[in-house]
Amino acid sequence: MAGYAYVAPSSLDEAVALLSEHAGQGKRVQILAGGTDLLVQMRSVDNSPRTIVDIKQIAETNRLDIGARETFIGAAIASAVLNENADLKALFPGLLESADLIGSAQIQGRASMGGNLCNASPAGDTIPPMIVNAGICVIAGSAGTRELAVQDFVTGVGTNVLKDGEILLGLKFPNPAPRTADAYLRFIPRTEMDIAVAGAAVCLTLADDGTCTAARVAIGAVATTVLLVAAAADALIGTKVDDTALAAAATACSEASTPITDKRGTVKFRRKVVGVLCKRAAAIARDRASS
Amino acid sequence: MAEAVDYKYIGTSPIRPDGVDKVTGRAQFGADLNLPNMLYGKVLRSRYAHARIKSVDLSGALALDGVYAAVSGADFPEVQHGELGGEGGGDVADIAQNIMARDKVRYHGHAVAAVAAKSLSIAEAALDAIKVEYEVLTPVLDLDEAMSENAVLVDENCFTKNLPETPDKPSNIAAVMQLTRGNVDEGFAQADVIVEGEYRIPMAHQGYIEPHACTASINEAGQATVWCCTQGHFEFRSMTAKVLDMNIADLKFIASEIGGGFGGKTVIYLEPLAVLLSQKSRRPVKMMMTREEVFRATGPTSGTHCKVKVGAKKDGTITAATAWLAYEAGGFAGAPMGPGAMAIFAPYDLENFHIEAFDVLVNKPKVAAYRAPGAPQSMHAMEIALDDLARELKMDPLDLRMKNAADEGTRAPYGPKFPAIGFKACLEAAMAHPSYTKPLPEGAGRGVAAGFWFNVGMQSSAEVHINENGTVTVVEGNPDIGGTRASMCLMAAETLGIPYEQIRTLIGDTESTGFSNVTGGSRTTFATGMAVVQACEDIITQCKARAAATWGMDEDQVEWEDGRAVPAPGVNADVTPLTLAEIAANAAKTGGPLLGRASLNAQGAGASFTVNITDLRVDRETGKVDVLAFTAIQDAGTAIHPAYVEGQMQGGASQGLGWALNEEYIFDENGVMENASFLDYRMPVASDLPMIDTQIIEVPNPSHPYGVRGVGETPIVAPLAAAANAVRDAIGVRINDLPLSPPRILEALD
Amino acid sequence: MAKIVFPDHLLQHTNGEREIDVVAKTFRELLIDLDQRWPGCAKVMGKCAVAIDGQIYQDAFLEPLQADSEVFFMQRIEGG
Amino acid sequence: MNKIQVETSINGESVEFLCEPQQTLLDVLREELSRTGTKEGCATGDCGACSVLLDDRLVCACLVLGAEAQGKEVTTIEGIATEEGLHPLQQKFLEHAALQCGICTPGLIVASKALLDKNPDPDEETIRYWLAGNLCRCTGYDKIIRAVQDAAQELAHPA
Repeated sequence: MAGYAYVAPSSLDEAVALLSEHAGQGKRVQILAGGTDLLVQMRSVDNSPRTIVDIKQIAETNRLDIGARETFIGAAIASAVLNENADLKALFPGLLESADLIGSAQIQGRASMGGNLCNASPAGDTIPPMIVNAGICVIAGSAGTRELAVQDFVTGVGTNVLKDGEILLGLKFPNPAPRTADAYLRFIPRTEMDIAVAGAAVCLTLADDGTCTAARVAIGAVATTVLLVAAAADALIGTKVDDTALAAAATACSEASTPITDKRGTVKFRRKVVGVLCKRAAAIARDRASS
Repeated sequence: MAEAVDYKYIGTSPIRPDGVDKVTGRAQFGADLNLPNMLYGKVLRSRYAHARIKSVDLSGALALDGVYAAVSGADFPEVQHGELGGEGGGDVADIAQNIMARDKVRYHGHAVAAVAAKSLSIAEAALDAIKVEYEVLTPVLDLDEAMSENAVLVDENCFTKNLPETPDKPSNIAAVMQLTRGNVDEGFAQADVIVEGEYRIPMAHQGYIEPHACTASINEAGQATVWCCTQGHFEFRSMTAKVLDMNIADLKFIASEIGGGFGGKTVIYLEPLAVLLSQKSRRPVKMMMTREEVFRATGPTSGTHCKVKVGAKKDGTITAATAWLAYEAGGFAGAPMGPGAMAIFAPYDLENFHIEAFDVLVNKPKVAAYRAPGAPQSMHAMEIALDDLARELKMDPLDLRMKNAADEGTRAPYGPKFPAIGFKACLEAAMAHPSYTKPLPEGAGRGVAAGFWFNVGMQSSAEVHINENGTVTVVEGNPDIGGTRASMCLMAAETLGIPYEQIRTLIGDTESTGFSNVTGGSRTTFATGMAVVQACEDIITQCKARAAATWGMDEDQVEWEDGRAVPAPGVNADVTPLTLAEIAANAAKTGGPLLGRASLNAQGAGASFTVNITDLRVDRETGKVDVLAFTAIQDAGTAIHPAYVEGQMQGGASQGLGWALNEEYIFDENGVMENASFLDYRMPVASDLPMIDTQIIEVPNPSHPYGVRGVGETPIVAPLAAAANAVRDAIGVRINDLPLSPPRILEALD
Repeated sequence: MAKIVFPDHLLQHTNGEREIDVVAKTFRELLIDLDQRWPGCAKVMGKCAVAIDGQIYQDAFLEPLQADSEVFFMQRIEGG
Repeated sequence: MNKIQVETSINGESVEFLCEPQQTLLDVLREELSRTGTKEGCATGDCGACSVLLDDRLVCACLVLGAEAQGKEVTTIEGIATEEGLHPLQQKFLEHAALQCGICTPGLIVASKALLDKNPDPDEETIRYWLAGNLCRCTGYDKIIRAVQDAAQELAHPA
């Protein structure tokens, strides 16, 4: 029986070397950035042996840096840690709320944004707000680092662009312009602990007179990957984000969605509700941007 | 005859004697026993919902390093049909086949083999190395389809029971029952208003947090010890003995602390497997189910399809009612259709009714008892129909129920006349309750519903040992699932007249105390409590004799008062009363240690009624329900430990609300449960619920020394319809099926 | 004479009779009487729950019957 | 099987153990170290019965690898009471009858302690959302919430 192995490299170089070595030998390797998805999958879905590379001991994946123009969030920082940072919450309230929505207090003690993104679930809660905040993935590999927009990172259900030997180091976000705010809402049948049945994130910028000058809308759990819905953004831009505009954005989201029926929801339900969430999230973002 | 009286200890809520161990992590539950040289057992489960087993090849597993034993159906003795396997278990041959399939698998997750290995990871690898050849059959998953004429048969040897003549053709209908009174046609002809409906509820699970687990060890003489979490170790012993064809005397069962059961731990799953694996490996074997296994392979309760029709006069008097009740049994017979049928109209005084019920095989897990088995499903239908009837009649729904309420002397639908019961008292309390009279919050809906459970007595044993300092050890045989040690101590304190703190209750194993039936059916505080009270009375008799001997009097000149022996009134004697401690200290000189005992088959369990009131708000754009308030009013007879009575009411309400709103077994077209995890089988979490208001009504049960009725079952019955009626009130649309999940509500609003 | 009532599911053992009157001093005597009327029925009925004058017994045997007692045979009741 | 040697601290005591690379901290605590106060309800992070503190951070032990405990401090239910006696949360759970079967109780007490350590005066809603990861099937949560509220009062104003 080829066994499991566990390694916790203490530096980025060491981690990259480890991954390259495994890739070279064709050995299965998996990165542990949080553990809340990986350990469940090892138990319930696929328990075949592999090397687990724990990247939580690496300084770079734990770095949180709120700069003058942009913010860097290390891939392995637990959601609970992020949500204890008041400055970060003030800058990206929707993004931080989405991290706060993932599972329980216990889950948040482990789950990371990097892990949530790499897990590449259509229902990953932090992905829509990352996208509307124009997030950039910082990826390390043996050839150095590269950058990629979050909306281009996930390639399908459970798959992403990372090549063998690459690590997602963290996420970079431009700090919001004045009178800009984000919001994220998801629908679950209970108040907590469920996977999103549908989710919608909105980030918008208001002119002094309240006219929306820029907007991004992304929806989750209603297609194989999170969708950036330009038509919904267009429905908001140039308006005062009034009920008419909100209804138009909602319709655009419902129309853009291509959901499935499964144990968590039906096509009809998801279509309708993703519009409702977009409408409500946009109203929250509007109120935040104007205050 | 018990009256509502002021007791000294009964009716107080002291800290339970086993409490400190449970808040510090010391208490040992089913999976907490580790023995030297212990192996881990795991079960291989069927990937198909319906298939014939052509062969099971264990050799691959046995060849692995670290694997010590492997078994399949062929290793178990043949068990004859016909005998009952304990409370809730059904036919013992069915139990035997349910825990290990022989020729056929009847549901996805059905056990087909088991292994014992030196670690869990090796045991799991061993399961992968077992080869099973199946002939895959079409599964029968839909209740109506299963009942249809040419349905695929789950069991080719199933001939419907309880018909006037045994049918000549097998079917999936394992049994039927009917209850009739008066003439329903005439009754409906007298009605001014008739309502009717069809109601569907999917399977739901008990959802106890502790998965099934046990550790078994057997010696070379064939004497086995089994440590397990169980609602009844005596019945587990008897079922295991039958399944393995062992002598009961060779089986010792020790009940660990139990992490919830709600009926689901009244039947065996792992225990015989662990004994057999231990026998083959000659080592102790520990087996623990995963949560997924609990969902796929242990008893949920039945999914149902019910039809109810009720007719009434303009003044609300019900003139006739009919019910057609189909219950899924799962892969083996034994759905709780009997109690469901007997309960559905029990709160009401009806002259004309007809009830038909069906126990139907489908390729799903074999159902097990779940809190008031069968009643929540059937009463959901009736209590919705009554809500609709009240609307038609423009009558208050509680007034309608009061108009027809059963009372002392009413003939229950299942035959006998009720003794003193508390249904009207519950209705009166509900009508006056602020939860019912206060204005409804903006946009919310309010629903009410009634519930009922018979409660049972059955066999219990108890011993009372007086320690040398006068403190007391009560020994009984019912696992403490929700604070019953505390209620035993309270009843003993009241009877003996000594402080609660001087008494401890322990749960004996099958070799150290007398037989008791399961902790279930709300019988422990009632029946085992009755045995404890009688054992204490035995002690009092002995103490009076010891005091009489000490004082040189006749026994009838001594009375027991406030924990002391005193001369009877009128007896002129210059003696100092003797306390229990003093009598105990002198026991060596008066006949030796004091030991009281009692065993009984308790009769006269008192029916328990309830009324629930709930306020809900529905998000009309998403269909999500928010529970704003919930009030449970229930007749407990006498509340021995009120805090734990409230706890039963609150816990039952929470389970009922979960069932009403989100819980359901979801199967794919192959009969594979799609949501076998706590992530997707959505039980209520703390943030889903408000505080649950309780009002305990006390109409003492005349058959119990302190007036106890059972309280554990009834609380789950009414929340299903109360929630459905509140949703109807909130959105103006009636939804007959459960759960009231957001997609279903949104669909109804469209 | 005690009044004995059978539910539908037992009618196959009573030639379809729903209700009969029997003279018996105990439930045990009643079972003997019934088994003489319908041979073999006591085996089934002895396993039923029974209500005697409103009191439900899961395992009746020695319970006394009065001249005006009402005896209802029932399904056994379980519980969670 | 290539086992890993781990040095850690459990409830203030240095502990060394060997574990398989894929073995969870929960399995290690229960099966290797016989610290069975931490319970398994699901092993998928959905029930909270295995709540422990890892370097004072509340986590589910089933979602942590045993190997990850290297150099860390683990606090389990067995480490909540002190020489002075029960923690106020433990005492209040008893007084409020906030446990029936008791299987979820260790996790709830550990999770509640994590809450009160960072927020000494939580309102009902905060407590309910914080404890949403701890399933209890017996109580309907009512008495648990009251026990946590009462313990918070007790901690703020010791008698």
